[in-house]
Amino acid sequence: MQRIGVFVCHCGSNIAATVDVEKVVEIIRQEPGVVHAEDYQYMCSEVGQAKIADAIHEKGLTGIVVCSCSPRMHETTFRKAAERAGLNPYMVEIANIREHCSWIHKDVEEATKKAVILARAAIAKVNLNAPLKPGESRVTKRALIIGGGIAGIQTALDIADAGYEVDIVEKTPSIGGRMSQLDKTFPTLDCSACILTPKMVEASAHEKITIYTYSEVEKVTGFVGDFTVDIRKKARSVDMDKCTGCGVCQEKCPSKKAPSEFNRGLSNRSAIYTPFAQAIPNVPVIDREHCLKFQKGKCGVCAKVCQAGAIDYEQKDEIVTEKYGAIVVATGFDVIKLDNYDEYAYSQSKDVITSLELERIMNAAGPTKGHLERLSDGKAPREMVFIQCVGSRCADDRGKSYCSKICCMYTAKHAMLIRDKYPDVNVTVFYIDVRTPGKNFDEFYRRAVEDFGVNYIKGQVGKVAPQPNGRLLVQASDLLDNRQIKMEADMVVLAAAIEPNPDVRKIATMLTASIDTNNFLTEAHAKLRPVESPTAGVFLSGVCQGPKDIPETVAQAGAAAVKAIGLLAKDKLLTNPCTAHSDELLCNGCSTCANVCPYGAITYEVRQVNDHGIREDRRLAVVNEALCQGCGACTVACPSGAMDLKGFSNRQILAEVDAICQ
Amino acid sequence: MSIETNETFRPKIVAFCCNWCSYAGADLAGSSRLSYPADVKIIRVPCSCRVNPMFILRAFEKGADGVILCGCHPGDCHYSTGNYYARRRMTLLFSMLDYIGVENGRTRVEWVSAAEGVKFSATMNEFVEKIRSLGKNVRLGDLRCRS
Amino acid sequence: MQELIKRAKELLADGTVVRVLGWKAGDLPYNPEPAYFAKDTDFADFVYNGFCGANLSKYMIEASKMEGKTLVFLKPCDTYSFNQLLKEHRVEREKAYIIGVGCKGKLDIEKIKALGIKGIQSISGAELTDEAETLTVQTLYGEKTCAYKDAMLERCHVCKGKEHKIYDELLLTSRDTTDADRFAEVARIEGLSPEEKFAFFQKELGKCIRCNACRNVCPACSCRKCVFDSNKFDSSQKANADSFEEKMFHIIRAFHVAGRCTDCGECSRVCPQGIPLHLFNRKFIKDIDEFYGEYQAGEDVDADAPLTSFTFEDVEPSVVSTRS
Amino acid sequence: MLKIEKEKLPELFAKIAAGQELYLPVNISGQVNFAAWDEEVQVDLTTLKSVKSPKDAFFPQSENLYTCKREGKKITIEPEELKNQSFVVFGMKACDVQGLKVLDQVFLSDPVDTFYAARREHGVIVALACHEPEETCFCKVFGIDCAEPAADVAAWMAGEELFFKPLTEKGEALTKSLEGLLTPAGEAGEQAVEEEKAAIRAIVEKLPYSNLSLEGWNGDALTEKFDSPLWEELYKPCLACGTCTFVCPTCQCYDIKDYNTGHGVQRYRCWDSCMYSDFTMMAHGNNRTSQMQRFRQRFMHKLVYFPANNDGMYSCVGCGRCVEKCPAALNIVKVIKSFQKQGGEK
Repeated sequence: MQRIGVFVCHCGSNIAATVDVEKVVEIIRQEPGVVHAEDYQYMCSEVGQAKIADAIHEKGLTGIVVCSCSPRMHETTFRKAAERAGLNPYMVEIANIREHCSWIHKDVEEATKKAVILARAAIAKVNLNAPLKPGESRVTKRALIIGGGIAGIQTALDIADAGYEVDIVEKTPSIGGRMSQLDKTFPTLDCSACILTPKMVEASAHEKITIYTYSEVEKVTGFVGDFTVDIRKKARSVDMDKCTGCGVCQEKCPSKKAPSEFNRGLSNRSAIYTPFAQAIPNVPVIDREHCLKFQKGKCGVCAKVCQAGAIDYEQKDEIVTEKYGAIVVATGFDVIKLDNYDEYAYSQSKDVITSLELERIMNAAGPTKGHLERLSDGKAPREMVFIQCVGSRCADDRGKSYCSKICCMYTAKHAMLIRDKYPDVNVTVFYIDVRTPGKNFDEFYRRAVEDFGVNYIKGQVGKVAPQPNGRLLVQASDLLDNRQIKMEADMVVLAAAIEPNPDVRKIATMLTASIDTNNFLTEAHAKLRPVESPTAGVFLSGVCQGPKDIPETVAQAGAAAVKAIGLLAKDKLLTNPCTAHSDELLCNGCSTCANVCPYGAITYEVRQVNDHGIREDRRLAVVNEALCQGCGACTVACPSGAMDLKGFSNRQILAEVDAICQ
Repeated sequence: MSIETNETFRPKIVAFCCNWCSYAGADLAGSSRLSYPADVKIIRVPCSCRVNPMFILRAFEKGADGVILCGCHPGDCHYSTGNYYARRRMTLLFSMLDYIGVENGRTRVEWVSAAEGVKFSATMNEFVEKIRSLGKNVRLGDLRCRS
Repeated sequence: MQELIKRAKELLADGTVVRVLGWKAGDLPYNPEPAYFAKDTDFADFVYNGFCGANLSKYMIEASKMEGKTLVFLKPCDTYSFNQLLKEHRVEREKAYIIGVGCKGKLDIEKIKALGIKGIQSISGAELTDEAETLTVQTLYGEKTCAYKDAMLERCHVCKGKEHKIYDELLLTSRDTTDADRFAEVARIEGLSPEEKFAFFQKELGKCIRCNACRNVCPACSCRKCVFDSNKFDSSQKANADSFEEKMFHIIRAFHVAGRCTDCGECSRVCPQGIPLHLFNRKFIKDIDEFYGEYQAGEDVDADAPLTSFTFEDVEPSVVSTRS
Repeated sequence: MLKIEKEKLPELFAKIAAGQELYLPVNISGQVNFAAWDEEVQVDLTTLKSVKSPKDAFFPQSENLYTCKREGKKITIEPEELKNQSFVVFGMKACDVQGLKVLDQVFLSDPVDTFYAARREHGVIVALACHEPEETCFCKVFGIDCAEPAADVAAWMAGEELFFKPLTEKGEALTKSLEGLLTPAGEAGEQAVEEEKAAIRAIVEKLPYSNLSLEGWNGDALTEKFDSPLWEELYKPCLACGTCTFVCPTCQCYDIKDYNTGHGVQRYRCWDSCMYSDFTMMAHGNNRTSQMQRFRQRFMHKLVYFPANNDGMYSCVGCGRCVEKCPAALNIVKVIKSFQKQGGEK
């Protein structure tokens, strides 16, 4: 029997307002095995933790139950407190009487009763706890960055600068990501390419960084410190080593009808192409779907014109297998599809465009060489309308429930730039709210309104209708003046919501990292561990975690890098001690457990056992504790109950069941 | 069974929640103050695949009126495959319980992600309602445990 | 039967095997027991007839630990069990010389007695070589007869087929005995109301005396120590508190052998209380077939077992309440 | 001697059950076992042997001894009440009655098992002669006359009537309470019973096991039997189940276990079997480490140790249930015969 101390936390009034904490202590004090029980305002505070240590010393406690917030919050805190006082940290159990009790119940009597039962279950469990000691596993000193946008590049640079090998895997033919498509950046109006390109060059030149473009992560196995990843290098059809990047092939390529991804389909590119002039690597790829050689079997112009002999039509996908200690996800975002917003006539009129398309139009390397003109007829617009929150902050399931965060600022930027360059163009912005928290952001917005005369109207646009005269009729309501507006515009720009790159789902599954309902990767803790995934060794960089602008992305990229560096700097990791363990006297050696182990952590060996005097050679399951992650699949597959899980043993769980059902 | 008895009947419900998704979902329900009846008591397990049919039968034996198992959505298991095994095991177990005449609905599996506090709360409300309508578990309980 | 003895003696003589696992005649006409034979003289009691229902596969677990090779006689259905044990590394192929023996259906003495035949002195017609369709029973209360079919074990009426799944050689021919649908009774029960189902199983399981015969005879229940005998789950083994105990035991036992049970029918054959235990196992087999595709344990040693594999599209547990 | 027409038996049972609990052979989904009577049950007096012996009525398969209750850190113990009402067991056979005598030796000698003693005190046994003995019966070997069961009341079924003869005070009292239903048997009745007895005994003579010899099975033979190499062969097919033990009318071993009901801990006892690997398991392991030893124990106990300690009384009564029910077709008769054969060969 353990000597158990129970500590009940008030959590200010978070718990104490609904749970009669003193009463819980009174009742629990009477439980067999409980030799100490007390309550305190904030158990997680220094003072609270000291109370645990004191009780361990004074009462000789061998087991601790803390009735407090979720174990996901402070289990580690209390385990460390117990450890400092000389108790094995795994002799601590948490009864979650906040998230699972006080916060969801209103009736004090009922909540108090439940808190007592949850405490009893924790006591029942801790009675069967055994001291556990973590094992050790090695750390491969190499990081993988999935995604080569500004987030991935920044993370890679920071990790590489700390002296660790980094590989970037980028799906498209070049690194650069969304930022490379932007024209200017707010609030400073720097040229995006001007600040991005040096970073791209730095990354490609960095001796510690290897860049895999036109490549995808195919398979991930292993665990923190020791991931094994298969990377599929898609066939580029161009020999990276031979190509000089002269660009002749692209010029001579007869197939020029492929929509340019870089220009959001607003212009065409050749079948052999680099996405943009500053692409890194400056090595083109052949888009086999549009290549005449691949489609029709005839052509071969590029091969003929290439003086370096770099064209290789026979090239095949290649799988590279590499080991990593840390993985950073930086898969970024895309703009949502506007199929659900037909009222804005995006599919009907070429002059209704998204903000990202406007970026390309405004850009000197864009489809209109930087001239603001209507895509339908090439005429200069006189009247421009911006519609905010298209698919963001949506109450129904037509769009996204969240705020895309960047739209207010880039719209102010667009409006300002247009008014600056084309002062005769009227700009009207329809908005729900203008959100400009951030350094120099509100000033920026006010300049757009006050200095550049952008017309901001609080109200929603109901409909955009193409008119026979080629213009667009915008019907909207002005909520402040409480009036209906009908106006004609030459161009309408939609601030479409952003969403995580759709591929992130596949990647999250491979990494066993959780994602939320909007496909954003989940943080280990929303506030305290925002750049870590709950899956150890996986870190989050950029918009894959949630909408953010460039400075925030770069800041987070650095934070993710620091977390990864913190991991890579270690030679060994302590492994989770809650691993499976096989009782050799009960094991049948039947291999059933190995069949369900996702980590290949179970092997078999023939060994002599002494079964109460009977000595015989038996085939026995052996768990590799460095590989075992403690899921427990094997424990249920094992019919004899030989396989058990430390920290969540059969008897512990059954004791909890019994305590709850009594 | 009359409606009056159901109103006063407070079922005992055990919810096994996987640590990574559903337990976090329950935490989110808590921090979002999304209430559900106090009849539900949660047991934290590393993964839905840790739940042995024996645990479920034991809960019923000792007087539980309903048992629910929550895990990560298929495809999202923290351990990649655990919930797939749990899904097969529970399907067969539930089918067997149905076969021996245990009322359908006393057992349930629901996939709840860490972000689905709303779903967790709604599921628990629904499950408690269902168990209240089914009444006390008499077919799987041990006579000795009746109070 | 003489062919079996002759071949066994040859294999002993040429050193292929050092012992033979077969059946020895009992002291009553219907109770032969599994036995080892090593010397020529041992074979005086060797028997193979309709009452040799015992599945010898499980004995091969122990035989695999012995020095030298054991000749074992396996009926077609027994070979599924042997394969399953092989898959689970519980028997060693190199330690077994398997002679697949023919079968024309095995007899159930309980069925004969249920026909009112008692005081049995001798029975004729139970030999495999016997073409007779009728059993003739001499009793203290006069001569009685019954059709061979009417005295057959339930499992033989739903036989999986008379093909041996693993063997070194075959002896004797078989006769097809299948004349009923293996899942008919399961389907019938599935069609009952919850109240009727509960009443049915309550009555059947109420008879259970927790003697563990079903478990101990079962080739799938090959655990060195059963969970019900260890303190891992503190689930007591011996009490029949006439409440939950037996249900827990039988459901968990069926679950533990789900996907591993070959439906050999030994559990029902040996139950002293005549509980149709196969109805549990067969329910799982039926469900597995329906949910995850047809699977016959012991047919293919390399096949993925249903409970240690999955597909992304597996049915959800809610299928139980939604299917009609 | 008294009698009652068979068709009036339901009335008789109803009348007995009106005053006390009545246990008798009942068919539940195809199997006959002793169970409490009510109007719904299907009484079966023609099946010769119940699957389980009726020892249950005196020594239940599981039985609560006491309950510990806890309030805070205070624990109170509530002993289970002893049987204090009379009850009737109807339809036991001569072998079953002899089985109780074996149990009496164990449970009524010092220290007395109060639970058993209370049941014995309050139990009234109506024993029934074996109408048609079967090939598995060998009670004669133990000197039992199944035509003349000796209990509180002896009964015979002959023709369409059941004959009823009180033999003890308890039997007289029960008979008295059934006045009106039972009528005097008369001379014809006595005659019918005598004929029935003769018929039974004639069959017993012809039973295959009736001439089984127990020669050499006694306390003196302990070492010789214990060390015999035969056990190593005999046990081989044994599956280590408890069927033989649990159907046996004389097996008396039990285990004591605790069960947490959530509102108290029940300490109960339940039948145990020396065939089980965890029988008498202790912290260091088990006394008997192999199935051969466990198998040997059962028969040594019945045929050697028990008679050695109980003036030659065997703890086997020849009911033949183990002969019928062993899944591997092993039984005590085969054991006795094997030793006999070996003795002959010597």
